[in-house]
Amino acid sequence: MSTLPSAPVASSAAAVRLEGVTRRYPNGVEALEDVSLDIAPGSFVSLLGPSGCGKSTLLSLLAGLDAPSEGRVVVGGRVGVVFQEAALFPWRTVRDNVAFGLEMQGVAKAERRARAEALLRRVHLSRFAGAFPHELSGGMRQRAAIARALATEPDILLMDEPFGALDAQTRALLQAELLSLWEGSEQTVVFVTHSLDEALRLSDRVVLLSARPGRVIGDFPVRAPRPRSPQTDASLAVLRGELDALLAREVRSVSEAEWGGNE
Amino acid sequence: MSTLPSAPVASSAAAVRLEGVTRRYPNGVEALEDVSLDIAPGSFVSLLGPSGCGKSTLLSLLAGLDAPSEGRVVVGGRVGVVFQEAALFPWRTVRDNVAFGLEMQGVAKAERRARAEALLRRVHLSRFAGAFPHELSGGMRQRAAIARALATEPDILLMDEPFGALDAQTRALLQAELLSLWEGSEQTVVFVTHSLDEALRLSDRVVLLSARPGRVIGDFPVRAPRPRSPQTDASLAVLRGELDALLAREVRSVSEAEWGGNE
Amino acid sequence: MTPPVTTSSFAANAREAPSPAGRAFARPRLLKGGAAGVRQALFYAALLALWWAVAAREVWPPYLLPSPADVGTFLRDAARDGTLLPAVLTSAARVLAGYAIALAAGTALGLVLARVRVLDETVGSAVVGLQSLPSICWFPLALLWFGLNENAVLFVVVMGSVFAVTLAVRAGVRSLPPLWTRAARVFGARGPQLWRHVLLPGILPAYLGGMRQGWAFAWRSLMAAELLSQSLRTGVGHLLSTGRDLNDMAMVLGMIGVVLAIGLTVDRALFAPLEGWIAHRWGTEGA
Amino acid sequence: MTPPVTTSSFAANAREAPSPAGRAFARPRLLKGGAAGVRQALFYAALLALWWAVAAREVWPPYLLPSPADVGTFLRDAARDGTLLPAVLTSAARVLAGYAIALAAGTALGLVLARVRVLDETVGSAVVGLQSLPSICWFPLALLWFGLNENAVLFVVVMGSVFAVTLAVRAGVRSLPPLWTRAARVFGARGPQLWRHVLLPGILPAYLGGMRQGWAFAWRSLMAAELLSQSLRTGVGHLLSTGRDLNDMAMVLGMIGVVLAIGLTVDRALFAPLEGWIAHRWGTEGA
Amino acid sequence: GPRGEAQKATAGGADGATAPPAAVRVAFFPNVTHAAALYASGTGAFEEALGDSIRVEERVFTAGPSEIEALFAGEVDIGYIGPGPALNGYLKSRGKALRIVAGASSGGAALVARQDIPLKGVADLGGKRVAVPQTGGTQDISLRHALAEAGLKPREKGGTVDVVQYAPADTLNLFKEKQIDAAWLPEPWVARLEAEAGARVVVDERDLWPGGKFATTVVIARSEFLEKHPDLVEKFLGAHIAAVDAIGARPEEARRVIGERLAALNQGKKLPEAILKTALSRTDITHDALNESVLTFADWSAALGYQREDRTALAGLFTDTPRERALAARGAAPPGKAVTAAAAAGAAAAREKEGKP
Ligand SMILES: Nc1ncnc2c1ncn2[C@@H]1O[C@H](COP(=O)(O)OP(=O)(O)OP(=O)(O)O)[C@@H](O)[C@H]1O
Ligand SMILES: Nc1ncnc2c1ncn2[C@@H]1O[C@H](COP(=O)(O)OP(=O)(O)OP(=O)(O)O)[C@@H](O)[C@H]1O
Ligand SMILES: [Mg+2]
Ligand SMILES: [Mg+2]
Repeated sequence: MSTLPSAPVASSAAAVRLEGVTRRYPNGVEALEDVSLDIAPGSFVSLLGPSGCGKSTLLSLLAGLDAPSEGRVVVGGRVGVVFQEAALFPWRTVRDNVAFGLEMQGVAKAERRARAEALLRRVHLSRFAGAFPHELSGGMRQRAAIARALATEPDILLMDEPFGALDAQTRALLQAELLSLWEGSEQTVVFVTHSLDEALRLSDRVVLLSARPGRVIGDFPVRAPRPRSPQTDASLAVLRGELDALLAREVRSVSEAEWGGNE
Repeated sequence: MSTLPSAPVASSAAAVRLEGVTRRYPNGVEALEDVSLDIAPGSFVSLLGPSGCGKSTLLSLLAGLDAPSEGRVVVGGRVGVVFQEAALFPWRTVRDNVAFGLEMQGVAKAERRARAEALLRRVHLSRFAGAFPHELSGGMRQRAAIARALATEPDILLMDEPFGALDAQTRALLQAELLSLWEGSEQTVVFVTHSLDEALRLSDRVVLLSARPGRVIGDFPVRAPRPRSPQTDASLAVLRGELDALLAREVRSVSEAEWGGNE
Repeated sequence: MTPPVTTSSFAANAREAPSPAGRAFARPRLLKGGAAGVRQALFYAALLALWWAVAAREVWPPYLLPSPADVGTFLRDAARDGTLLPAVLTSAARVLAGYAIALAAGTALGLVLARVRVLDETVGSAVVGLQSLPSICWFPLALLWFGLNENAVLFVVVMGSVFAVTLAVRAGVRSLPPLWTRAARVFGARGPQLWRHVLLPGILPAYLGGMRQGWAFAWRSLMAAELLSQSLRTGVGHLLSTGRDLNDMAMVLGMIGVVLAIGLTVDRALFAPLEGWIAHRWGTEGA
Repeated sequence: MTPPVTTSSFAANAREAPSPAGRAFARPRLLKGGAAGVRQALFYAALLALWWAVAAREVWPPYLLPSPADVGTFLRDAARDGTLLPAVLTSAARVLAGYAIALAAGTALGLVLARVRVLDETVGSAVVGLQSLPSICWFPLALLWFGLNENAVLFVVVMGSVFAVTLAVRAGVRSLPPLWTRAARVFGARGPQLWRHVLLPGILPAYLGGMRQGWAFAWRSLMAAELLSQSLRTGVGHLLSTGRDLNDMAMVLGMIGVVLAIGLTVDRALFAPLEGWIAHRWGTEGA
Repeated sequence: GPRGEAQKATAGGADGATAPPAAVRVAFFPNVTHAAALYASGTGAFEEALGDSIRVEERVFTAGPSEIEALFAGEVDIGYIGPGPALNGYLKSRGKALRIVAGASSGGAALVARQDIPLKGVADLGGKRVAVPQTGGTQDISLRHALAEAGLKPREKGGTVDVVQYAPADTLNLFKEKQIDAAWLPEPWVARLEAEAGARVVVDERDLWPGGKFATTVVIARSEFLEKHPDLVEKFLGAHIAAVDAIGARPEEARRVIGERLAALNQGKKLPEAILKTALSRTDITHDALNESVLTFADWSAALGYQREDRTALAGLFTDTPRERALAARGAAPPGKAVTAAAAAGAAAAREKEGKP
């Protein structure tokens, strides 16, 4: 079933490495089961899987916010995270939220302000630099969170459905921004998304997780040159179909479990 | 610019009516500007617009949670809402969250439990009926919120990006569920989404809002028979292109405002 | 699935916001504050009038319930002969100093207890108990360590209120949404940074509550501490207890009025603005 | 944009969770509770030992710091001759009754103040002031309204703690995420339903803090109230003040120990489980 | 319950015209100077004197103002109290609330000094630090008056004597710590300081008064109660006078009863026999109110500025009739049957059963 990469990657060459990781929550829910994954530095990996399969849990482990119940997690480099819920600090203005990581690094006030505002412009929030999070719409909050994660220029960028609350057009603009930032850097990106198209458009590699407990059920390189248009590009269409079928099977299994197999 | 419906609908025939509604927040942000809209009972209307344009604000007005700064809002019937952030009550189990509205209506315990569990099964959360919201993943929370809104069988269902955090496959299943529920009822649905495809697949009518301050810049009936597949259906392709262009123009205007018009 | 929406039920359920309406939101703040002030003044005037009426009817004899005039006379005399103002200033200085120390120490202790489980299980377990000790329990210790002087008073005030702040801070940190601390850690906040930039601001709403409670505790402890000795500089507590010792209800009520007025002033000057500030940032309806 | 990740910097930054690791999360609760109990016992034992050592060296003369043995003797004698247990039970009954009333009344008042702005501007403005009144201010009123009996004591206890609860509830409601009340209203929660099903459970974390503060206030007020008269049934407050009046430090320390023990017990029996319950539901680290 | 009974008692006391009340509320302190009350309470003499249909409710206080507060609120009918609070209560109520109906003790206060301080009298207090229990209280007024007589002034008036106020318990410690040179204290603190801090008595306050007598404790009655039930006050004073006489006649037995009562009211804390003995020996138990000393005291207090009114405002403070009638009745009838130790124990046991202290 699992299509693990056959050629083992040398440990020191991986930006991120999971070895036989299982995560059981105290309520007994097993979110991840025996997940092994190597992610090469500088790569852009998308993570897909049905709702509740453990994607956010996996990112938490990578971010060092949580420890595996079994197995080993090795992360090389500084991490930046865009959380699924924006997780902005309500007592800070949007600008200060974006500058938070820089402030923690001791970057001088003027510089962090300048960098925060440059990023806010990229996510179309200049006008709201002085606003508080509760004055933003859902999508605006998510954009602020993206800016915050980008601000510290982390070695490894973990993004949990960062564009989920954005309209297609804004999303396209930000996808392009993200790609151009990544291409000009040596950043590793681990990108959780629900959109197969988005995964195929952006990433070097797509990893599929099964329904809970999450296991790796597919691991596919995406080799087409960028910019890509997955819906029209024939070379991606095959892959797309394959991934789609795998995911559909997983969701169907959940549905069958719910309805006793007869829906 | 604005493509308001030319034939005025008789007031008493509208499930929802906005007349010249403007909403200014105390910080001076004008979220909506002179929005007029009639929504016929039993119709399924999608609301689209760039991030931060006032869609959630508009739903708040319809739900009676907020009052317009200018203009008039008339709503006929009981309302149910799926909020953009799930807004579940942390102290209640998922089951009790779903049953909340029923409890407020005085439905007996056994019955509301049964109804809540039936709905949880529809959104694939039976296993988590006894869990607390913080034990759910983002998508699971959203599904619980959907179940909560459906539980009271409201006359008017307001949904703010209800499927935003769901994978494509689960989303498709729930779209089908929603349509079948709606078709079997006289419910009016006002549905905010960022996906043009979703809007075209589900709704009778698509309303486009401009970038902030939100104004109605497009109002299109969708007449194709269901089930529809907007990406392949030629009759929808034209409409799709038109809507896409309108939205793209709005986002571009935002982008230009940010970059002083030279990006 | 839904019952058919008849026209009548439609009309019955219709909600309508008059135009140009909007809720309190839109009203300018100044006016709002002014109206509140008027209402407040009216309220206190009504209370005073009620008191006057009850006293005038001698429902209770005047040595039990003196009239506002008697109390006013006492206050005027006390103000004139120079006992009142110095006492108020002395007590204010004491309570502010003690409260400031309690805030600082209580905050630090609360943060530590919230984050270091071993300490919480040991020291922390005693805090609720210590907090419920009446001030007189601290008298012997105060005398022992400081002798009979201002420091002893300060000590009693601090011990009376520090644990209230501790409890509030500890509870605030404990109930912070875990997402915030997670986000903070990811973005490099460690140790003191985490405390200063995330935990402290994050608990502000809870902290404000703790500050108010701490203030009340500090003030009550001061009233007790000033009974340590009447040879200390005269404070409000002395006057209050002198009033009681002399069974002089006009004096007691006058001093109660003074305590209330100080409480009101501090609330207005310190806590209400902070409450507004928090509400502004958090988007809650605090203010 | 990022500095190149060299192998060395990689190693330096590497984070590694030993296998099979996991954090405290996975540990069974029972064991955890047991370990905490052991640590707590060790802590108090260490304190006792320290006290013993200090007392044995006579750093302070024994009339100022009696040894644990002296205090133990007092407690043993008091337990034997039947003064201690009845006093503890009497005070416990008083404080529980007063506290229960204060909780109920304070909660109601806090909810009302939080939701009715006019009342908050008027009555609410006095609450912080009233809360900072020392208990003796309520004595005359208590005597007048209830006479010299248990009800007067109860009244003083209630007045001493009710406003603490009020303040906590008010602050809790004010800082509730507006989203919850909005959701509740949409789903038909009105008036009492909103209060019972949303506001009250929603403020539980803040309420717990208020309960702890209220408890401390209630207990302190009781200690003062029991001084209303020695002829009320003997309580802990009597013993404490007798100890102080007689300058019997063994008695004072013994009674402080009793007060602390009661505080600890109540915290263990009442507040800690509630804290755990809240943490379980909210997913915070409260417990 | 107790509340109901109290209500009945109040109703009987306040509204019941001349109908006898269900209970008489008697207030006193667990204090050597209140020895007569302690003795009478310990032997059940009050109950006996008031008759079977009237209960005696004891209201024990530790400070005069609290007792006055309760009396103002109608919660005390008859009380033992120092002359200071009694005067205050009278003045504050403009003569309405209470009357002094008898005396209870005289003396029982002294100026003590540390062993190492060479002090022969008040005149040597210059430059010393002297503690009193209460600013404006009995000892404070006596000290300041004595200082003025000796030509000294307290520091705040530009003099050299540092008059400080501490609770007697703190004074004891501060004496041991040598932070205080002398103190003017009531019993039993004088005896305790002698025994525990090695203090010595410099001036027994009795030596400063004509005839060696001045009121230390008086008996007050709530005016309303006195008006409605003069007979009960009279009966009560009969028991009081009997107690005073008994203490004088049988000091050993009286000391035992008083000691037991003190211990019971002080939560089982016994005053050491020796201290009780010394303290009692320096206190004269009497039923004479020593009116003149009370008025003198009021004059001093006014002169020191503690109160505005002098003795002219005190007309009507004393009501002597009930005591005189009680004395007369006592002179006529043979003295009440001697209270034996067994009877006292029996009365105490009965009280125990009623659940009263
Ligand atoms: N704190 C927690 N306590 C208990 N169970 C949890 C907790 N967090 C997550 N879970 C469970 O772990 C599983 C995986 O959750 P996770 O958030 O990783 O899913 P996800 O893949 O991110 O889903 P989504 O796409 O909906 O965000 C879910 O079944 C969820 O119920
Ligand atoms: N409480 C508030 N106070 C001040 N401004 C607000 C508030 N809520 C929303 N706004 C502003 O109103 C505008 C519209 O917000 P709204 O949430 O309605 O947008 P939206 O269309 O739902 O966006 P999204 O698609 O990102 O959810 C935004 O510019 C936002 O900044
Ligand atoms: Mg997730
Ligand atoms: Mg929105």
